[in-house]
Amino acid sequence: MVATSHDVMPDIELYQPTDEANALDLANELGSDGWLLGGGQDTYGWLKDRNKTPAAMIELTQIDAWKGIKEIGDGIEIGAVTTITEIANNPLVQSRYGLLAEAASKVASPQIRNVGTLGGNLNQDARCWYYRRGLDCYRAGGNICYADSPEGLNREHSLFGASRCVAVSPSDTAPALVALEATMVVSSSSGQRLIPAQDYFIGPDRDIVHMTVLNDGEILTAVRIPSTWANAEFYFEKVADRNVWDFALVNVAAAIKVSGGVIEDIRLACGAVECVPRRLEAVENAIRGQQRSEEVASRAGEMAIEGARPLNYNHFKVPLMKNLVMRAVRG
Amino acid sequence: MKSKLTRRRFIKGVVASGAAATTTTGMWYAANGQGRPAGYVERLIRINVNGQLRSVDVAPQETLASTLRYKLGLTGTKLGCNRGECGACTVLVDDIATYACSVLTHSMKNGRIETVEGLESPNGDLHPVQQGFVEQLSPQCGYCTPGQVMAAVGLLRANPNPTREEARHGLSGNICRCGSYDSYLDGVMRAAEIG
Amino acid sequence: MAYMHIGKDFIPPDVSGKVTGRIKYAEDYTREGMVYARLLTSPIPHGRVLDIDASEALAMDGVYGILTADDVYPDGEPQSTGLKILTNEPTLVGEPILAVAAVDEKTAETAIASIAVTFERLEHVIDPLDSLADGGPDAYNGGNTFVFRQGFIQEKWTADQVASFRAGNEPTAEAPTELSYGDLEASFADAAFVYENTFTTAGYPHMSMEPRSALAYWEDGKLYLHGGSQSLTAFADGIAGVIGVAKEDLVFVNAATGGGFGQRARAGSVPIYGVPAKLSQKINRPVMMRITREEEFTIGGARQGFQGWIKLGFKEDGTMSAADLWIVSDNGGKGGGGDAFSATNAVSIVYQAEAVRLRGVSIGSNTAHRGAQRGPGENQIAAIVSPILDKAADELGIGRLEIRKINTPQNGDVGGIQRQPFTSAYMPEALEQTAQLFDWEGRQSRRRQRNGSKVTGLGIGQGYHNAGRSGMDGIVMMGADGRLKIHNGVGNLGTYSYASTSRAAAEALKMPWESCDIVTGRTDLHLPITSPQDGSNSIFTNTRTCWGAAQDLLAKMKEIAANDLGGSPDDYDVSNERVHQIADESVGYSFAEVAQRAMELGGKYTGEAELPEDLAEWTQIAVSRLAGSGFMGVYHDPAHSGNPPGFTVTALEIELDTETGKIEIKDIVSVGECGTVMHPQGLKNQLVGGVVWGVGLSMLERHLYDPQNGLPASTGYWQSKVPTYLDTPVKVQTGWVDLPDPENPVGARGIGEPTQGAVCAALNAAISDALGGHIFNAAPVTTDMIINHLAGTSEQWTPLAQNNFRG
Amino acid sequence: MEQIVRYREDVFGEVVILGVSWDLLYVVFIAVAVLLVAHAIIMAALANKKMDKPSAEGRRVMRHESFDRWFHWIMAASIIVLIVTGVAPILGWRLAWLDIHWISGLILTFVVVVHIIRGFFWQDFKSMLLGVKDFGEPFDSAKKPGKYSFEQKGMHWTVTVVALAVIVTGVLMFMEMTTPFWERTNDMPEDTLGLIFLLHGLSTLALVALAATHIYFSLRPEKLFYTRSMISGWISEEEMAANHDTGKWSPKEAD
Repeated sequence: MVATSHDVMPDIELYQPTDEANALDLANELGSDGWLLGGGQDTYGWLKDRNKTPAAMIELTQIDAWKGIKEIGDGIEIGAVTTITEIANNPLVQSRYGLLAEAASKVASPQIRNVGTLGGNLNQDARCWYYRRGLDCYRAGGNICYADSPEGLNREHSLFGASRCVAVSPSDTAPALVALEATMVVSSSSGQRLIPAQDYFIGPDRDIVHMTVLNDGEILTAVRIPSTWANAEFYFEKVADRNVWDFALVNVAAAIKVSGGVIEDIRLACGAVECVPRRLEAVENAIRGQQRSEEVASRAGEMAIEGARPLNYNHFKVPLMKNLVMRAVRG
Repeated sequence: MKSKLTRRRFIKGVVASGAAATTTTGMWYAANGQGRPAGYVERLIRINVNGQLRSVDVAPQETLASTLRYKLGLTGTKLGCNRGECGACTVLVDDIATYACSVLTHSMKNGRIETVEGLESPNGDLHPVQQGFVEQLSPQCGYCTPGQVMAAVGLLRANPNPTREEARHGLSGNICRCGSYDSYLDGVMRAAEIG
Repeated sequence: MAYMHIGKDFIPPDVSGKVTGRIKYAEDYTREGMVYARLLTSPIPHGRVLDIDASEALAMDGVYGILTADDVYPDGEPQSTGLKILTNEPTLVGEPILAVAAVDEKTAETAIASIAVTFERLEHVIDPLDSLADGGPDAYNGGNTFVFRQGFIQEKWTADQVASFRAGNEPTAEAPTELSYGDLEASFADAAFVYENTFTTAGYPHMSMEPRSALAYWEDGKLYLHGGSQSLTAFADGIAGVIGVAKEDLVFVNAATGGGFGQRARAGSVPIYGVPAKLSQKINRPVMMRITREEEFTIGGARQGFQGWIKLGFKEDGTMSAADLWIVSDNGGKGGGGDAFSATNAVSIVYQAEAVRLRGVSIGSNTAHRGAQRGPGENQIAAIVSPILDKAADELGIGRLEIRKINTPQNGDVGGIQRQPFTSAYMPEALEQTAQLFDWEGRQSRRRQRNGSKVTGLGIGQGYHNAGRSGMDGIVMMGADGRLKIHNGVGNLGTYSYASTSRAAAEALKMPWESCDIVTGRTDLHLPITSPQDGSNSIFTNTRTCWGAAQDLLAKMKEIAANDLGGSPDDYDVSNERVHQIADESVGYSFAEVAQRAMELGGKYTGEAELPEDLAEWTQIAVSRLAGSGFMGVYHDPAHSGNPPGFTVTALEIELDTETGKIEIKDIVSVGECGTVMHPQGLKNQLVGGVVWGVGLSMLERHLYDPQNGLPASTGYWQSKVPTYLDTPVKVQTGWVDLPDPENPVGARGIGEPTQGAVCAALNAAISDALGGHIFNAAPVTTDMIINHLAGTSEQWTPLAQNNFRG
Repeated sequence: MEQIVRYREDVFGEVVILGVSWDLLYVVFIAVAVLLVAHAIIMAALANKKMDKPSAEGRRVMRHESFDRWFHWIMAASIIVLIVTGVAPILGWRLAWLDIHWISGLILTFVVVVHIIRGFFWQDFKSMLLGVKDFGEPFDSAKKPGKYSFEQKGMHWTVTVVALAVIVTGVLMFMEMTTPFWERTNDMPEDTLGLIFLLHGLSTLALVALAATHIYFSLRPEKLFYTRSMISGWISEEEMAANHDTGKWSPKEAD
């Protein structure tokens, strides 16, 4: 099958369950033959290219229980098929978790945010163009990486945690949720498990064909954000080539508690530098309890890039990441 | 051990070539001696387009743009990229700007769909946005214009008096290769005046 | 001079169709029994098709037929560069190999997926310099460059010569092309400041919004082709030859075109229209061929990238004494254009250098088809030269506006390699007007000011393109109702010049616009030949033809009136849709009456006799079909003399964030100099469009190919980085000089292309200004380049690499 | 074909081999299990007819030098680790397996090389040679082997071939990835790479089967004394007399 010649989807069946049990059963029965469909913004390209060929799509957006933003005992819960636009404009999110609202407002384009869901943004696949092109790379079940090679076009690829595959986490909301210490609610017909945001994403060393811990039959149904960081000081910045559509070259999300100029507590995460949102724990520990200052900020930046392994064309990500972390700490 | 099975299915899924594209879960379920579960979509549906209920036969994987252009003859909705990268196919679904090339008709079947053809008043008067675009000569080649119009209409319904900066963000999901952005923004600001 | 129409805004007839979605582009048409074609395009960058097995595909339900290169070229494919309708010898990924027609696109694609094509792979090359190096692969079969009348030849340098060039030195190889004027050595000797370096510019794709989709069907021996083009009749004239159908048997339907930017001006760049034409003939059904965005990328073409070396010399007083350029132009997989030549001309013209030399060669790479793109050559080089001009200004202690004024072209000057005189040139006025509107002097204090991590940069730049041709034809018709029908063959690609040039005819007859109709949109409405709408020439070229045809009608009116009502034609004039005696306005005919008289008289009055000499064959066909149907004015435009320039000046202020490398344009002014302004809104659109294109060339757009497999990495809008609303200024201030050009009856010249070049020049100048005068010698200058420069990061990339992140 | 080889039609329309079809892993698991269970049942059925187990008491003779025992157990350990880490991702267990895998791979390679050299020059190489007449051994209860029985020799040489295959392909794959020692060059064509992955996979499957069989027999009651000898080095003279032809093998006394 010549890859350059496809632009319309072949026959695929579509299921539009309206209640949870029904959806979970479908997911369980279809396993990897079933494609979980949120807003579909990372689905139709794959199918039109015929580079992924599931037998059926299971649309989750008709299930009201998995939509919307509500307060819970400790913090808020956001349904996984809530649209990015709704999250960006939600007063509750804006007032208490501005970090997430800001990150959401930076995703792709208005129309994509209008239908794109939080779950879709978190579970979207790697954006490495070699992989998307349908080449038999590691992530596609093959034995090779075209990006991490002497001639590879890898300007947008990883600095950290590469293991054969050098793809990065493309999401803007993921680092924000890691910084907010969010919990992923994962359901399946056999029950529910709660996973801390930062453990939800996995690198190629552990699983080179999946980007999350979701197993076949499992569905991300909601994200819970604890009150821990509510109303903290937040910083989110995304640097991309274009200010619409483009994925981050590097993005940074920070939640900081400051009192009397002292950084009492902080959580930092960077996107697009590793296959998972990169939590900067060492930096956090180093500056926790420190007086906030230019000096501390630039030290944080320096620490953040320790161990970075740039490829042919992405050396710029090192100073960029350093600067963004510096800015985040500087506030 | 379930993970075994799914893992094996996964590998098969990856190696499956074009042939697999034609297998359907109908067959999958048949092969597993089961009937089709609830939630399976029927092809014949009625959708509300520009205020009219239209009956149409829609394939499960059919995009809204295909239905509008090829089934309903509403060719004002353009395909610029078919990948959600340009905005030429923008329509309104329940007043929300949506890339028709990147949503399924079945996903939108319960919504109120509006295309550029549905904006003029019954007596043929142009919609303020269309009027504003004409007065400011906003379009150049015109291929992105229907998308720009729909995005602008969506914007003005949510925010009837946007600042130029707000208008710019509101329309930012639409590419104009001719580079007529400045003229489109003039047009939107004019439309807000005409109201 | 007070005009009725010239210089006034109006509502072009197609605008309402554009805002209502009613106007039809090629893919919006349907035809009874229409089937859908999809293409199988080459997955490999260079090779030969050994075998095609489509048996499975043709056996599928709903599949109607297949078209291969063997069907199209039974006697073998033409051996030249340039796109073919279909090919068995692909030289780029995405080149069309065959087409399948089916009941719908899904079926066609499923059929295509089942076709087994056996290729013989040949060595491919992505970077022209790799091909130049001794023993390097050649992009074409038989060489790496194509020379007119010689065919394919191999152009090779030693490995050391290539290495030395990459290392930043002047190429030492013999140049197949060398053009020059003046005494280069002496002029460099006079120079007080000399700058010399290598540079690259990216050859990015046109990416018109409308892909080149087309519908074709045959009816009673005629081919009806619905497609998009920049140039209605010029294009139809050419595509007839490409497809191999007689001109009189082709009906080309093209009411609107979704953008062109050079890639749809001439039939040679859109041979793909031959696919539905020939497939519909083969299977005897209307065939709709939708072109995808990716296909539009690979066969829609791209600008030529430059791998160059430039040396500029400036005298103590700031005058540019000498310009020396060595340019390797990327010809892509299908041959390219003459960007290097026009780039050199632009340097000569805009800066009036005393001595200029171009040494160059065009080398193929197995990448997208190259062709003219908005300001081919002029606009890339503008981005490279402008920062150097600023460095010279700073070194010589001259203002940056000043040095541009010192070197500016003006009335009476000559320019270009051929030292051609301008028809007129008001660049000094444009510079002055821009400086005023922008308050250039007042802003100098803000130059390089820091605000946190942000630095302010100022830039001013000039753009040029030759903007006018002649020698085309015009036809106007007047019916018994006295309405004027202006037959206009200009393409409708969004400039509205098909309408604004038509207004010259209304002007000539002093007719209200409401009494005029433009006849255009399909060739069976009998349209005169025009020049292709490339090179910003339409306004100049076709106001001449429309004016001339109307003058012919006017003369005939006066003649008829004089014969019938006495006196000599000179005693008559027109006003209020009447031709009447100047002395006594009551004596005369209404236009309706004179038209009726003309039809009674027939002969030359209705185009049946005494036609102008040298009408183009295409026009002759149109005239012969119109003959006798109405009062006809017909005109063949003689050649003009001199170079009608289109000039633009842009000044802007940017804020560059030194921590993120991001740039924001805070303020921008663009002023056009294109003779008399025909249509202010249309001109304004060209100016603001040029700003967006300038941002693309100078900051964003790219053309990526993987050296490993020759696969394109930037096939969509996302990966090729076409600028969006939020990458471009929220408001553009525009203006124009509006002084008439003597070589045009209404004083008008073109403007489209230079609007981009001026922005590129200003933007790259501003970036280098914000970075304390650092010159990247590259376009675009992307975020990562700025970050790396500021952080002193080293990159592992090949200098001057083409079709890569650096060019 | 699809049952054995994992392949795919790539974007160039060409079929490329990606490796072995891992469905075979389950086939191997089941096949080995069935065979061994069957063997166990038959042996149990025959058990009563067999004469009493020779006593481990009395004088002891040396069967395995400590150097060889160390080698055996290091090799065993690294092979187990390699199998577990190699099979884990196939079974869908998510662990960072690759580094452990290539490190133990290097260890295995090292010890195997050492063993080969030692085997050639410092050990009684002939005792391991598998001759034509050895094949008669299983069918003639009168015939007794020298130091190594037919089964042991067979197992040894099969393991040798399979291990060498898995090592060679493994090293080639190792050279194709980025490691602390070098950056990957990406100079091996995809189809060659696919064949290597296929061979590595096939030999892995064989190794899994062999390891299972080997372990099974090492735990058989009648063979347990060999296992003991691989730990302590000695067997009793009675055990030797019962299972070996002292004419062909006369080990020195164990101290």
